[in-house]
Order: sequence, then structure tokens, then C-alpha cells
Amino acid sequence: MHGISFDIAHMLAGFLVLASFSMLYQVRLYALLNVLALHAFVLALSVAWQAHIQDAPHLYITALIALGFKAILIPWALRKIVFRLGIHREIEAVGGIGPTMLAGMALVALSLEVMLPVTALADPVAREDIALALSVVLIGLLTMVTRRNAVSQVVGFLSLENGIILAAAGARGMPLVVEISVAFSVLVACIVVGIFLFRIRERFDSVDVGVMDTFRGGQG
Amino acid sequence: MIAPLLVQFAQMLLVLALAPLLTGLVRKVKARLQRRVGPPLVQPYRDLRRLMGKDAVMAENASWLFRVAPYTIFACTWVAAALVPTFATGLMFSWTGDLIVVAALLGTARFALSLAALDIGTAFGGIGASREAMIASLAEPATILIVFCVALIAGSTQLSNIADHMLNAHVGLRVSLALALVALIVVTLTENARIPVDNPATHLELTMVHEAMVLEYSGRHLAMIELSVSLKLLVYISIVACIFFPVGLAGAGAGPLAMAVGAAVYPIKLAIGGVLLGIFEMSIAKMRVFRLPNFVGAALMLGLLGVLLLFVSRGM
Amino acid sequence: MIAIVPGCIAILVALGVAGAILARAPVGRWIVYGGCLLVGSTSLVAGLIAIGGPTEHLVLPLGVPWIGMHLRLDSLSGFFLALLGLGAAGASLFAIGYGRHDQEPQRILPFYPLFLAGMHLVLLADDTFTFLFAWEFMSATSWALVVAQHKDEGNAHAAFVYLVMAVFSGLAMLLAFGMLAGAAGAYTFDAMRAAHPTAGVVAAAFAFALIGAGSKAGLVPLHVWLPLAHPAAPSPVSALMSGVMTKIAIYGFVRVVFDLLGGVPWWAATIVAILGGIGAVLGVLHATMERDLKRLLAYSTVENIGIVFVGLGLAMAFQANGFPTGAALALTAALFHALNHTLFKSLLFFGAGAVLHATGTRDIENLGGLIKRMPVTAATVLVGCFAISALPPMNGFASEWLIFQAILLRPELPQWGLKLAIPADGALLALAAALAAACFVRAFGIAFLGRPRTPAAEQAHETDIWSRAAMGIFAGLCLLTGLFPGAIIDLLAPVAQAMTGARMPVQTGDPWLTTVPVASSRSSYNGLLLFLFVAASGGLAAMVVRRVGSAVLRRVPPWDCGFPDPSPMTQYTAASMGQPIERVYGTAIFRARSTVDMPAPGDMRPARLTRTRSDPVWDAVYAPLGRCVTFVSSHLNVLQFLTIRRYLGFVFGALIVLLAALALWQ
Amino acid sequence: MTPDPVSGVLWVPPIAAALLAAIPAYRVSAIVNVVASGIALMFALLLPLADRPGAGHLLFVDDLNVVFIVLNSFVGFTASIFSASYIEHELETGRLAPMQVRYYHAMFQLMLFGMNLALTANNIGLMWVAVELATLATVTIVGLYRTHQALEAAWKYFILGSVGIALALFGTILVYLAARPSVGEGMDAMVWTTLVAHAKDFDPSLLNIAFVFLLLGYGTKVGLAPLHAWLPDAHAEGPTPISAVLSGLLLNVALYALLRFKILLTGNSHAIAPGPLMMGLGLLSLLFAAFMLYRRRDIKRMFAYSSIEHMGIVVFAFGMAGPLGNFAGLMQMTMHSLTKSAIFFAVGHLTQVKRTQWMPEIGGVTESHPLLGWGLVAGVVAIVGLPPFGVFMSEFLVVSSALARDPILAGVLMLGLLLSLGALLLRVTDVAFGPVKGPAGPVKAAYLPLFAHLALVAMAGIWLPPPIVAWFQHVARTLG
Repeated sequence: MHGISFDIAHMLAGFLVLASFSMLYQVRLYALLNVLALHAFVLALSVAWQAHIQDAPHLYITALIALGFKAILIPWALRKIVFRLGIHREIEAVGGIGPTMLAGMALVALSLEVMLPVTALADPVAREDIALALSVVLIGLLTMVTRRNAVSQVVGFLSLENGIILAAAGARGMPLVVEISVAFSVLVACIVVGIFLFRIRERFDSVDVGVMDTFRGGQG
Repeated sequence: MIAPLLVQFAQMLLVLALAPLLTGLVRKVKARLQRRVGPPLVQPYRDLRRLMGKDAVMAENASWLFRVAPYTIFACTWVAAALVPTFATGLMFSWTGDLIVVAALLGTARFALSLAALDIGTAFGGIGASREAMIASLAEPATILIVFCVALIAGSTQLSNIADHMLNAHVGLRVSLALALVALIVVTLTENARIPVDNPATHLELTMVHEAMVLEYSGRHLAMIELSVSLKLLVYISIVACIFFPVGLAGAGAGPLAMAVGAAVYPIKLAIGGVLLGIFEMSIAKMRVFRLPNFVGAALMLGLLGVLLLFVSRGM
Repeated sequence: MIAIVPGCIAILVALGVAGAILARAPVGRWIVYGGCLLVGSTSLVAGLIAIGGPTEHLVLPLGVPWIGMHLRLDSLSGFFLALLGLGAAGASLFAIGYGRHDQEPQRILPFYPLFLAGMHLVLLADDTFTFLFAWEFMSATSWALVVAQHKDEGNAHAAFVYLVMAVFSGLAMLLAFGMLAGAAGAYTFDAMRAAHPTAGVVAAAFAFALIGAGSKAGLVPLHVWLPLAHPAAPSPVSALMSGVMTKIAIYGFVRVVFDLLGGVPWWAATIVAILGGIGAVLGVLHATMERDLKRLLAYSTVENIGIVFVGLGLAMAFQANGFPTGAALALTAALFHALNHTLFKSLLFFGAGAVLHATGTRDIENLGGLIKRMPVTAATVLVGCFAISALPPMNGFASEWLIFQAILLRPELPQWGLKLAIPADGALLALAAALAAACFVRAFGIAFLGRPRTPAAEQAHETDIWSRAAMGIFAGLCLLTGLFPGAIIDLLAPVAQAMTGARMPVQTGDPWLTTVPVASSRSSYNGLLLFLFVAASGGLAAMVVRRVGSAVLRRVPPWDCGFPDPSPMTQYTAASMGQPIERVYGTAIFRARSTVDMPAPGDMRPARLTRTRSDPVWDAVYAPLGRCVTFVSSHLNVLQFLTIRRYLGFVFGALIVLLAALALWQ
Repeated sequence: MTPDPVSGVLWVPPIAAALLAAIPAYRVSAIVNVVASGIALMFALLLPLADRPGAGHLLFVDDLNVVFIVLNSFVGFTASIFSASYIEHELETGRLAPMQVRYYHAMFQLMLFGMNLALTANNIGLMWVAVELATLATVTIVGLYRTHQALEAAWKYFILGSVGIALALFGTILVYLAARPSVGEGMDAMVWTTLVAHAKDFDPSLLNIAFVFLLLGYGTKVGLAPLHAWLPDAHAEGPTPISAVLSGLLLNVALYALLRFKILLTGNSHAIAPGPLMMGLGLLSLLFAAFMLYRRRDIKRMFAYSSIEHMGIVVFAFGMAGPLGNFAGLMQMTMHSLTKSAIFFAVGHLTQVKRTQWMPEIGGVTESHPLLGWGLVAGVVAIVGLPPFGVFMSEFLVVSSALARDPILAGVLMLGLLLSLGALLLRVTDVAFGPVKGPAGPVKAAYLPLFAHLALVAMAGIWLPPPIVAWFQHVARTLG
């Protein structure tokens, strides 16, 4: 029974990494938000599949949150923000798309490399599952670091978080997964609301009230 | 007990008696070399007597220090002279102080004189004191290094022991001793304010050092200072004689005959020293003040070289 | 016996608290300084007894819990305890009178006794923690005292430099002890004594002890804080800092090198001796050019510390070559000079304090003629000047003479380094002594002699009775220790015995109380007799001259070579007094420069002479270090103003680096 | 029947938070705040004496967390006293509106709750949740002033904190994964006491990766360089009581979490030694903060950097481990909490009376406000590690045990200590001494917390009560 179910789980995780890569590849905000929705959707599928094979019904809630909140609500809200704040539609990437992709590759390799000696997870497939989750986390962080645009940074954070949820869901029998995903959703909501409230257009730091562009963490 | 005491006192009186004569001799030699007749040899004694007889005239704002200084200077110089073997080595109180103490006593005298020079608050006193300090800052270490040189060879800093060692042991010719002698001569010229360092006969403000310090003195105070100056010259020549030419010195516990020989040889040594000094002074010109460091510094370097040689190799 | 000292410390701490509470009440001064006077006297007596007494131990349940506070009173700490007690008693006596003029006693009274308490504890400490605790406590409390007169310009900066250097010295000492402790981490000194360190450990421990104690004592090139901090403190505290605290540092050095290490290789001795010699000359040269009276004294402290270190270096050299009697001579000489320095430097700082209070200035260019208005101060300071200039029959001469004897003792030491260092030291010491005389002629002459240069100096008044008493006692002690150096040498015999395994010959048995360091055929010195001789000859001369010649004294206006000038401004100034020496030595060493700005003929503006000099050590070591810190910090400071994205980049980078390291490690 | 102290410590703050959210009158709420903190402190003080309940699935009490809880409650209590007078002044000057104060008080207690929960949690998941709760509560208070700087500081704190949260969670999941094979699925694999018992059987590689994530995740909260960026701004822009609590408590709580996982790693002989990593990060933080201190002009930001420096030392000490290293770390942490919060108490009143945090505009405070000024000076003397204060003893222990281990490390440590001492002194000298700058009006200050802390720190430097020593030593041994 293990063979096929793990293969599917594995494949879904692989899709998630792929979705992360395509995030790195995007140069337009709306497209990026679409990819985000796809990312969350794949996550929802993946979590649901885990719920199925682990026979853990509570994971379905997590999957639902992923679907409803992350795949639909957040991308919609971000789209609104982009529209309302008149944010530039193109993503300013640090270091260009190509090198970022290469860095993403390196991160995946690194994740596999550090996970390789892990023997505790008897099934090598599960091990790679975690390795893929790690890749998603790292790529999410990479997205945050290499994108100058606040919205795309939120997207990066979301994909990072998706990786974590993936890992949590993949960890058989892990308690509190639902609570964690709820907590994270609240966190993300706070960030999105914050962006909207503070009218953060370009960067996370420029809490734009006009004069404060010069201020960056105080001079003293 | 009594005899050494007598010898000691004889020595003290002898140096006191001979000191003005030595000054007179140097002056006479210089005058003769200048084809002048010059003052008689005893002129310094007359000067002293005349100065003592006069009233002391002192600036209104002079403090007690100004009055005490001449006696201090004189006492220090005299005690220093008492510690230097002149005709006999076994002086009763020679163990009171060694060669370093002698040098330091002269330093005390200089300290007192410099302070006295500053006491009135005139510009000349300051000129003299500051130049004196600069010169002394080189001459004193040179003296100490000469002492080191000699002490390392003789194994003692006591002048009596040094003289005995030089007299009796086979010291032979030594490079460091030669260096020390040259250095000591330079120091002697410097410390006694002789040409080329200073001109004891000048009152030209740009050049004078020692005379600038005593400008304000008169009467008996000036007499004490003049006498100290003479004594100082005698001390230095005696030191040179006692270390480098100890011929004729009566040893410790020597009989009256040896004493007599010593007492006879000593004035001859002084005379030779005086004449040589006079000749030297006449054959050289006074230096500019800021060339002096080179001159005195040379003595310091020679002394250091001598000591270094002794440290590195005992044979030098 | 030993229990007395912790008692003293407890009383001092209590006095500190009392000082904090009673600071503004006049009685506070009496209680604090009076109490310190009593405690100081007690320590003096206790120390004197302890020098010859047995070594005592005491463990208190304080400090690091499982170690406890180990205290030990032996001959070495006994000697320094006596020195501390003496200095403390003198300074407190002085302060009883002087403290009346303190503007803000609440900044002084609480810290003064605590400072003394810290110094007491250093001397007794027998484990690393207690030692460093006391060492840093001493620094911290004295820092508070340095910053007491915080409104004067530069004092705050001085205090800052001081504390940084003091903590630096503490850390270096900690490194030294850490080296001795080894991997086992021994904390008690007994364990360190028992250990057999390797050559490398000895070298490292020595180096750190030299840096640590040297920077606390003011050894060149670690002296830069000293001329800033000592003058900034109130005068009794300056006296304590210069006169006593630097000795505590020397105690630390002796404790580590002679006691805990039990001997160091010859190259270490060479380093110490050379640094000491250079320090002596550099210090006094600075002093000669200084016009701030207290700073001048502070620089002179640098000089005297150099002299003490020369003595210590010689002792180390002799010890390294298995020549304990020589080591005993040199060590005795060094410690004797340390004692002497306590005496005359305290005295001179008292005098400087009295002058400062009487005239409101420390700049000797604004003084003059004080000998008439402050006769007692002038006379005692004159004694101090004689003593510090190493002139017989004062104590400074006696100890320097002993050091010279040590230099001459054994020229056949085998190592080339010592062969060069020891004679060079002789020259440097002689140079320092001569320059010291020049320096103090200038200081005393300009400040006390001549005519008053300012109205303040003209209206100066003699200081109070307590201060005069303190100065008088110390002047008397300067003379007494100069006249009877043999007594001090004998007093130091147990210390030398404990540290070097040998002692100097017994002095008190010699006829006429003569001092014979090695053998009478080698050298001897009798300060008492010399003094009597000089006094008798001088008296005799005066008597005879007045009898034979005229005894009349006429007072007239100054002659001045025929240029009588009423203005005191035409007197020689301190600057011009120092100019020849500055020109000879300063041009090369301090890059001293004088530039004259001479107006064109007809121009009414005054001509200006600008003089500059710089401290070579500061320029070569401290300024680059400061620039280095500034450089690094200003470049790092960019990190304060980054965007969140970049900060996230750091997190990301750290994560990647750690994961990569993990991958590699596996 | 005496109430269970654990429940007391845990439930007093949230009840008080709810109450405070309901009370509009600020005077009453300030008193309630103090009283609630005081009750929590009393419960905390009962903890070491009371019988300990067995370790449950969620909560437990052992010697280690009791140290933290007592310290936490004590500083929380004194900070609430300080906060009362601080907030009163803020209301008078109109910097805060009553509504904000209400919110502030509620959040204050909520934060205490979060921290106490994190400390008593026996479940790594619960601990994570609690740390995040405390963090989020502080985020909202940091932005309390609603000035641009405050909002931006809060935002920065929030974003960096969120990433830290995520990393820590990922690490927690990995620990669970590592534990699952030997402990079994479900809650048991997240219960700390169970985890420790089975740590030796865990997969080392997975533990290693987990520790990297936990180190960075919780390290962000500890304020270790290079993860520190939120810390100086949060300290500088938030209300000063919160700066005191941040430095004195929140950093400790994050450190506590880190220590728990360190014990786990030490229990597994095949995993990497966590020590060197912690020592490295500790030294980096120390040196970095030391250099950063030189360019500070904002007094609160400066002391925030000093907190980074001290957390570096603490982490270094725990990294060295061994009975001595751990003892030193515990003591350094305790001393730092007490001293730093005392400093912030003094700084808080000073900045209020001087109406600026900009040091060049503050001067001569020992003259204008002797008690506050000398309190500040004493605090700085203590924090830079000078006797007679306790920081000296703990730094002595840290340095000397580093010396016994590796003199080079000790040398670097000393360099950092000296550099930071220089920087702090340089600035504080100008603030405390010299001519008076800035307004010199009278100040209504709460001196008790300030001097109580200083007195405790001074006493600790001279004499530590034997029971505390024995306790700390026991804890140090359990830390491995």
C-alpha cells in the first residue's frame, strides 16, 4: 500500500517545488499571484492526500484552510492591494532571474545533501519528502530576499510557510498541525493588513507616510 | 683614630687653600698666552677677601632660599672635595660616599644655584638656569657612565679603592679607560663652565650660562660662590688625577713620609692640570649654545661606549 | 594579625556608605577622612609587623562560592600594606584640611574610602577572583574620583581613557593568571605556586603580567592614561593614585613574576629593564616640557615607575642567572624606590593641591613667588623636589644609588641582551636623574620663586594646618629615609628573602649606620654623615664668613644686569625654561616644533609663538588603534540602516552557511 | 489548601490581562498591573519551595525553568512598578492616550503570560506557540507610540520575527520527525521530558538540521548577530518599560527554548556538538555589538546593542557548557536581566525628563538628577563588568573557563568586552558628567525598582547565598 501512496505524496511535493521555482521565474506581479494560488492549491492537495493516507481527518481542515485562505483569499487580497496602492506591476529582482534560478537549484541540492544521511525515516521516499519541504522553505526565503517588492516578499513568505505546512503534514501523527496552520494564517493576514495599512509600496521598510523615506531604523 | 681624622681635616683645609690658587694659575696661564701680564696668582684670594668685606646687596624680593643657597653650594662642593683623595687614599670619611655621591653632591650644588638664579625673577637668571639644566642633563649622565667605567674596572665605586686599584693592580692600558678619560675631560670643561662650553670671564648675555645665574649675588654670598667655583674645578682635576694619575698617592694606612710625598706631588698635579686647562682654553673658541649638546653628548657616548665595552668584554 | 586587614576593609566600606549619606554635612568630611587616617595608620602598623611576621592565611565565604575569598598576608604584601597605609594616612590627613574646599564632596567622599578598600584587598588577595575583583574595584572607584571634578574640561575624557586602560590591565592580568592556572583552571595562588609551568606558559604569563601590571603602573608604552587621569582627580586622590596605586600595580607584577612564576628567563628581564629605562627618560622629558603642575608630577610618576621597573628587571636578570644576592639587592633597591616615590610624590601632590587651592590654577606660567606667601608649602615642596631629583642626602638618591650599585654588581652576565641592556639602563637612569633635576628646578623655580605672574599668585595664602602637617610629616620622612636607608634595607630583608631566596647584608650593625650594599670595599654610602657634614660645613662657612667679613645685608631693587624692569611678565617663563631641553631632546622624540608668527613691521598685532609636541607612543600605538576601531565601527554601522530585505538576507545567509557547513561536516 | 503555584504563575497574568482590558481608569489599571505582577511573583517564589507536580503532556516544572520563572516574575514585577510612574508621565505629557494605556496594560500581562507559558511548557509545540504569543504581544506594544519610527520598528520586528517563527517551527517539526521512530507518533513525540529520555536514539542528522533551524529561529528572538536587526529598533522605539522587559525577559525566554533543544542535542552523542555553534554565534554577536556601540547616539538603542552583546556572552557561556560554563551562563543571564532592566528604568525617567533619547542633547545628569544619574552610572559600571557588581563575577567565570579551554577564544572574548566597555563608557561619561544639558526639572521617578535591582546585583558580586549557588550548580549540571 505504501508504494503508490508515497509516490503520489512525493509527486505532489515535487509539484510544490516546481511551483516555487516558477515563483522565482515570474517577473509580473499578477502572474506571481497566480502562481501563489497554484502553490497553495498544490499544498492543499498534498495535505489532503496526507490526511487520506495517514487517516488523519484533522488534516483535511488544514487542507481546507490552505485552499480557501491561501489559494483564494490571500491572492485576491493582494491583487486588491496591488490595484489600490497602484503598485508597479513588474517585479524588481535582485541579481536577475537567471542567477536566482541557479541559486534555487543549489538550494534544492543543498536540501537533498543535508537530508541524505538521515536514516530515521525508514522510507527513503519520506526522507525526500522532507527534503523537498526544506527546498520549498529555502526557496521561499530566497524569494523574500531577492524581491524588492513588498507583495512579492509576502508571496515568498507564504511559500515558505507552505513548505512548513507540507513538512508538518508529512510528519505522521504530528499534533497541533491544524492549530499551527491557523496561527500562520493569522500571521499572514496580519502582514497583509499591515501592508495595506502602512501603504507599503515598494519595500517592507518604507512605511510610507511621505517624510519617512529617509528614516531607516533610526540614525542613532 | 686621631691620625686619620687629622689627615681628613688636613685634606679639607688643603683643598680649600689650594682652590683659589688653581683658579689664579689658570687665569695667569691664559693671560700669559694672550701676552698679557695678568693678575698675580694670589689675586683670587684678594678678590675673596674684598668680597667678604663688602656689604651683601640683595634684591628686595629675594627669599630665604637666595641667602641659604651660597652656603649650601659651598658646603656641598667642599664636602665633595673632602671625599676625593688628593694626597692620600685612606681618608677617614671616604666611605661616607663614593664617586656617585661626589657627582650627586655637585648636582645638589647646581640644583641650589639654579634655584637661586630663579629666585629674583629676572630674565638673566632664567637664561642661566635653563641652559645650565640642559647642559647638566647631558654632563651628569656622562659623569655617571665614567664612574661606571672606572668602577667596573676597579670593582668598586669608592674613590679610595679605585685609586688603590689603579695604583697597585696591573690595570694596563685599556680602551675603555681612555674613553673614560676623554669623556671626563669634556665633563670637567663642561661642569666648570670653561671654554668652549662657557666663558667664565664673559658677561655677554647671549653666551653666558654660569655667570647669568650669579648676576644678582654680591658681597659675601658672591664670595662663597666664587670659592665654590674654584673648589669645583679643583675637585674635577683631583678626580682626574686620582683615577688616572694616582702616582704618589699615599695608600691606606701609609706613614707620614708617604703622606708628605703625596702632599708634595698633589700640587704639582694640580698645576699641570691648571696649565693644560689654560692652554686648552686659549686654543679653542667658545661654542654656540645649541652646539653644546653635540660636544657634551659626545662625552656621554664615549662613556656609554666604554661601559658597553666593559660589559661585553672584560679585557677592554 | 591578618584579620585586622579585612576589618580595615570593612570599616572603609562602611566609611564609604557614611560618606554617601553624610556627603553634604561638614561632619562627613571629618568622619570619612578621619576614619581613613586611622585605618591607614592601622594598616601601616599591621604591614610593618607583617613584614617580619609569619605568612598568614584566611578564607572568607565571599566571592566565587566554591572557591571562597582567599587572603594571605606575607612579607611582600606586608611591605606594600605598610606603604599603602602610609600613603593613605598622609593623604587622609591632607584631605581633612583640603577637603573643606571641595565643591562637590558628595562626588568624593563615598569613593575615597572604597578606593582605599580596593587597594587593601589587592594586597591580600590570594586567588584570581579576589585579586581581579579588588584590582578592578580599585580602578572603578578611582575612576569615579577622577571624574569627580567632571566640569573641568578634559576630565571626563581622561577618566574614560583611564578606565579603559585599567580594565585592559585587569584583563591582561586575568590572562596571566589564566596561563598559570592551566587547563585545570586553578584559582588559588597556592595552586599556581605549586604548579610547574612549561617555558611557553611562563613566557605568556610573564608577558601578560607585564602588560597588565605595566599598564596599571604607567610603564611606557602603556602610560598614556596616567598623565591624563592623575591630575584630573582631587589632589589627595592624585597623591594616592600616583603615590600608592601605581605601587599596587608593581606589587601585582612582583607577586606574579617573583612569587607565582618563581623566576623568568633572561629575555624577560631584558624587556623589563629596557622598557623601564625608556620609560624613565620619556616620562621625565615629558615632565620637563609640561606646564600643568599636576600633569608634570604625573609624568614624573611615569619616570619613577620606569626606575622601579629597571630595578625589577635587574632582579629578574640576576635571578635568571642564579645570582640571588644580586637579585636581592636589585629588588630591595626597586622596592625602596617605590617607597620613596610614595613619599615624595604624595608630598608633591599635596603641595600642588595647596597651590591649586591657593591660586586656582595648575598652570605654572601663572604662578611665581609663592615661597613668600606659602612658606611652609614651599619649604616642604622644596624637600620633595630635592628628593625626587635624586640628590643626596634625600631618599630618592639612596634608592637610585642602590640601583646603580646593582647595575655595577655583575657585568659578566652571559646573555647578550643583558650585556647591552644593563649598561644602557645605567645611561638612561643617569639621564633621567639629571633631567628630573632640571624638571624640578623648573617646576619649583617658576611656581614658587621669582615674582608673582598673576594677581592670583600674588594673593595666594598659606594652606591649612592639616595640609601643612601632612606635608611636613612627609617631608620629614623623605629626609629620614634618606638619612637612614639601612633601616629600610633591613626592613625589606624578609621580602627579598621570600622573593629571591637571599637578602642584602644586615645594615644596622655597620658603624655610623653606613649603607653597604655588598661589601665595604665595593661601595658604601652614609646619608646621615653626609648630611651632618654638609650642614656643619655650611654652618661653619656662614659663621666664619659673617665673623670675618661683613654681616650687613642691604635690600635694593634687583640688578638684572642693569635692566631693572618692573613687570613680572619679563621673567623667564616655564616654556622658555624648558626650551633648551625641548630643543635638544624634543625635536627628535616628540616632534616638538616652534613656529613664530611675526607680524610685518608696522603691523600692530602681537607676534605669536606656537609650540607643538606629540607623544610618540600615542601617535604610534593608540591613535592607530583608535582609528582602527573607528574605521571598523563606521563601516559596520552601515548595518544599522539596511532594509528589511537585507536583514532577511542575513538570516537566509546564516541558514545557508550553517546548512552547508552541516552538509560538509557530514 | 494552598493554590498550585504553577497554575498561579500561569493564570494570574491572563486573568489580569482580561481585567485590564476592561478597566478604563489608568490609575486603577496601573495598580492592578502592579498587583497582578506581584501576585505572580509570589507564586513564582513559592515554586522552588512547593512540591512539583509530575511532568504532564503540556506543562512541567524543573530546576531550570524555575530559575527563569522567578527571574521573569521578579523583573516583570519591578518593571510594572516602573511602568506605573513611566506611563503616568506619558499620559501627562500627552504622548499616550488613555485608550492606548489600557491596551498597553493588557498586552503587558499577555506578554507575561506568553513568557510564563513558554517557560513552563513541556511540549515543544506549546513552547513555540507561547514564544510567538509573547513576541506578537510585544510587537504591538513596540508600535504603541504610533510614531513613524515606532511603527517601522514594530514592522521590522514583526517581519523578522515571523521568519524566525517559521524557522523555529520547521526545526520543531524536524525534532518531531527525529523523535517519532523511537518515541512513537502523537503528542508523546513532542513532550520534552520524553524527548530527553530518548534523545540518544534519535537520528543525529535530522537533529542536526533541526538544531540549525531552531538556533536561527529562536536565535532571532535572542538577538544574536546577524539575526539581531529587529532588536535595537524595538528597544529604542517602544515604551521604556517594554525595552526593560524585552532585554530582561523576552531574550531570556528565547534563550531558554534554545537551551532546551541544546540539552536534547547534547543527549545524542552522534549529533553535532551544539556548543561550538553557539560559541561562534555568541562571539560574533559580542564583537559585532561592541563595534556597533561606538556609533550610537540614541541612548536606548545603545543599551539595546549592549543587550545583544550580553546575550552573545551568555550564549557563548552556555556553548562552552560544563558545570562552570553553564553556571557562568546562568549567572551572566540573571545579572544581565537585572542590570539591564535597571538601566532602562533609569534611562526611561531620564529620557522623559530630558524629552529626548538623543545622547548629544543629554548631559550632566549626575548633576541635575543625582539619584537617577548615579543609578545610571552604577548600572553602566555594572553592565560593563566592573566590580563590585555581579556581572563582574559572571564575566570572570565566563572568561576564566574560556581561558582554561582555549586562550585564543578567551582573547577574542576579552577584546569584545573591552571594546564594548569603551563604547559604553565613552557615551555615558558625556551623558552623566560634564555640564548639564537638556531640561533639569524635577522628576517623579520610581527609584525602588532601579536601586533594588542594583543592590541585588551588587550583592551577587560579593556574596551569593549558598542555596542559590547550590541550585544554580544543580541546574548547571543538568544542562550538561
